[in-house]
Amino acid sequence: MTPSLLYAFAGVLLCSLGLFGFIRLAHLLRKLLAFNLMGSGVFLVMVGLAQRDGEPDPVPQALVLTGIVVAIAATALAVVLIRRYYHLSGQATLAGPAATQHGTAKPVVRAEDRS
Amino acid sequence: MIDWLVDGLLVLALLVTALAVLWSRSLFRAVVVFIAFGLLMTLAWVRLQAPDIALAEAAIGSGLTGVLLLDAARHLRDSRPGRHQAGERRGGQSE
Amino acid sequence: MMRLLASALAIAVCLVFAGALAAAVWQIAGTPAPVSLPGLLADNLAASGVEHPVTAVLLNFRSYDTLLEIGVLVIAGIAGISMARTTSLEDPELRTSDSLLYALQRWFVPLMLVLAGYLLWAGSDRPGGAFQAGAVLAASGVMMRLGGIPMPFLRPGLLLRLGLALGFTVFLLVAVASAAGGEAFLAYPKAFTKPLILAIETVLTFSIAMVLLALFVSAPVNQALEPEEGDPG
Amino acid sequence: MTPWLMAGLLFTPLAWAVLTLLVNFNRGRLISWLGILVQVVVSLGLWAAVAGDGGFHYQLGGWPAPLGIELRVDGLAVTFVLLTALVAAACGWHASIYLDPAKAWHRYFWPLFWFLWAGLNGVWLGGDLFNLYVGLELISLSAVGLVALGGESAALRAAIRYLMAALLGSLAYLLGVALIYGQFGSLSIAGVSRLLGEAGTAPGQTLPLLLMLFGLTLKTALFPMHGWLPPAHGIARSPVSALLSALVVKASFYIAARIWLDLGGYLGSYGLAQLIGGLGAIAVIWGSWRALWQAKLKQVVAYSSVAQIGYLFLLFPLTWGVAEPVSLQAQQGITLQIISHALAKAAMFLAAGNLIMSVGSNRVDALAGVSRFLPFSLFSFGLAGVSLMGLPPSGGFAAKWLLLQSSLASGQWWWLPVLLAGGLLSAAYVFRVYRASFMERAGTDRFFHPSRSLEVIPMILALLSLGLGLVAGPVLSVMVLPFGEGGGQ
Repeated sequence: MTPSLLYAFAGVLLCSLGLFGFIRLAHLLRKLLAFNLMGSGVFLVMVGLAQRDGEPDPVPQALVLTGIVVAIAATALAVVLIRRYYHLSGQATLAGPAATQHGTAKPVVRAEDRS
Repeated sequence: MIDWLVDGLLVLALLVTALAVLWSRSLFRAVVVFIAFGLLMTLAWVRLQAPDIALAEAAIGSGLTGVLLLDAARHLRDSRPGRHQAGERRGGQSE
Repeated sequence: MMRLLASALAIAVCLVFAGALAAAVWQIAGTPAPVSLPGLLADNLAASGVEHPVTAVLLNFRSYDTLLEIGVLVIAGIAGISMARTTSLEDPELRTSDSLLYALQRWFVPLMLVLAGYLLWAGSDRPGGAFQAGAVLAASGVMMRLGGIPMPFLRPGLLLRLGLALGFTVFLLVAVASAAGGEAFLAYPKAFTKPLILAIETVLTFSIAMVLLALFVSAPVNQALEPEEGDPG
Repeated sequence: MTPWLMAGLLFTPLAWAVLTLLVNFNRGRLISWLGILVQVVVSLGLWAAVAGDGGFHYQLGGWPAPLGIELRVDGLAVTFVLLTALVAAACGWHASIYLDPAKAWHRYFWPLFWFLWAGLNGVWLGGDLFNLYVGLELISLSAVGLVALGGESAALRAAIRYLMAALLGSLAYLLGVALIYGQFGSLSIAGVSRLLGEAGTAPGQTLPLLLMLFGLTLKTALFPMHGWLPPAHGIARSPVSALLSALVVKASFYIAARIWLDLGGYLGSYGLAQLIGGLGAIAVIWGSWRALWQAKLKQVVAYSSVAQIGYLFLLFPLTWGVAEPVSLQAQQGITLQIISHALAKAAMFLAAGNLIMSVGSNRVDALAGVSRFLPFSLFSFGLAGVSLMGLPPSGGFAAKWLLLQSSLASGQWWWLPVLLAGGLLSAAYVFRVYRASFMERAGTDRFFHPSRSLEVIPMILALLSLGLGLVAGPVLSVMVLPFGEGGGQ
């Protein structure tokens, strides 16, 4: 047991905490927080496990750097989508029924479709 | 020995803040605690001899994600979407 | 009742997951890895053009990962601005009267710009690099934006798109140019490795900051009905 | 020569993404046509190279694995590169006519399209576990961006749901990769496989494989994790739906299959293989059943995707612990199923888009009378349906025939009823659409007519899917192209 391994186990716990939050929390921003916790857990496992003998390993460190950038890209995109969805539908969860404006019986040619 | 104590406390703090992020009543507070979690992660990366990740975590993980989410949390609480309904629907329905 | 049951189920799943994962980590930790990548890395570090191993991995040994990763970032930026309805930059709502923020901005922004520059420069031989520098640059941009400084280049127009694309383009050009020189893809010519990596890092810093800032700016939604376009053509 | 082929496959899509980002939709369309041409030529060139000299490993940056990233260019990869070139070219062509250039946000279609293509090519050639993760993220995020394009409420809802599923899947996969790296110190699939085969290495853990497969099957929408797929594929613009169903879900499946074939023999088990196969079988039945009851046309097609994807997972039981020829037969069956589904489903979504555009409604019962008016698109829809049902001489038939044979040869007779029932149910939902379109209803004579080329593209794809069964031999011979001398392994 080395301190690095301790962080790997912390990562394990963070992963499962985050997983629980991700599947049980309804609010989309909270889901996003849980996703980020889970991500941190995965990163800790990645680096902690690879450095279990106490020597720093630059490869997983570089991978985690890449992972962090990917995670913020995904988070930022999700925030944009969620805020816009909330603005249009008034919902911050996916639990409720879909927005009711759809299913209008009037057959209109969509503005998107060219003539 | 003292090293183990530091690491143990840090790990404990990480887990406690993670729990607080998930179970805090107010969304705004959850985000604030999440930023604190990011700062603790920075320390963890320093302890793991990964200064590059520590810098990135401080700047990206905690800083930018934090600001982005804080801003979002504020707006999702404040804005009343009912006002915006009129005129929002454009161009019929989706396929 | 149902909710309680679902929660109990979720807790059970997560506990099993944590247990299995911890057991796997414990078992894996018991045996040494058959391949020692850090050793291999140390042997080849001299040929990588930079002294800092993490930068060497990111921008030389595994540069294709980094290229795709910037792609991911640009995609997020594109998807973000594709639905941006940017508030008019003179919107009084944007201008904060917070004196604390004002002071922060006045003292912090120059400091952060210096920090970003330092991080970028440090990347080749010690911790730091394009990502960290880019993030700090973006953070100072966010602060300026919160302070109500109009940044017209953040409108979804050609300038913003150029900014998004710049770092990526240069990286791509270097990748292709390296192949034209007869080497393999993303293999930098030996004599230019260090300046090339530095050049890539500089434009990447700028691009990363731009994408993050664009996403921050395009997150708010206002009442404008159509996406605003700076230039129709 | 090889470097330029690699450049063409990996870098030109990225370059085109940047170029199209800078211009508006109309110019992006011109640039994209050129890019599509380049891609098709390069893909054919790669085929010629591999057919001539055999497959090879390509070291990016000149660094061999495990230090650098190594690409694996073999027959299977070439098959998928060619399939992508064909389907993406068709969808890109269709989109260039179908999408309205007057909508400002449609300009972002092209960069996202090209990023998607870059990610797909990266995944087909990828041989590095972490690089595949980044490739998958590239694909997922651009797919989500394409679904959300335009930003309507329902599209956003579907996009968010899709994004959440994709993110969870990626993290599960990444966790598996982290454990693999921890155990072996290498990220190269071939390298790990070699280490597992060597005597004296500690036996591998099953959990990393489980985690990676969970993440990838979630991204492939295997039952019961398919909930995100129908809304996303149903609501996107039709060319986007076609891309998503034909190619995007195949990317994560492809990685899962690669990992299973290389590492599954060491890390997998009979139970796991049967479990995944069983879930696939349920997906076939459940997806078809749900497709039968959907009110909206594109939802029918989307649920049909859930069902057709289910067949793919029969790969797992049919290749685990069976004789080499049986396993190869199953692999060929699955490959053929992927190709025929990609062609048929792209044709179906594009045809469905034309039908919806024509009647101005997305409901199945609104199709009444369209058979008189738009027989061409309806015919394409039906031809694609024939392939989904698995009637001869379609590609679907050839695929199911191979799967049937390998089921029998491996003694796993219990997959036969699944193959049969899936075919019957797909016949039912295709005929339901047909029945609706042949009904006559008063007052529905005002149809909008889409342009001729919009109708031609799905027809070509449907015909290809139908004729695939006749040329199954040559198509499958690409897949088993041997590795070149000194080319690695």
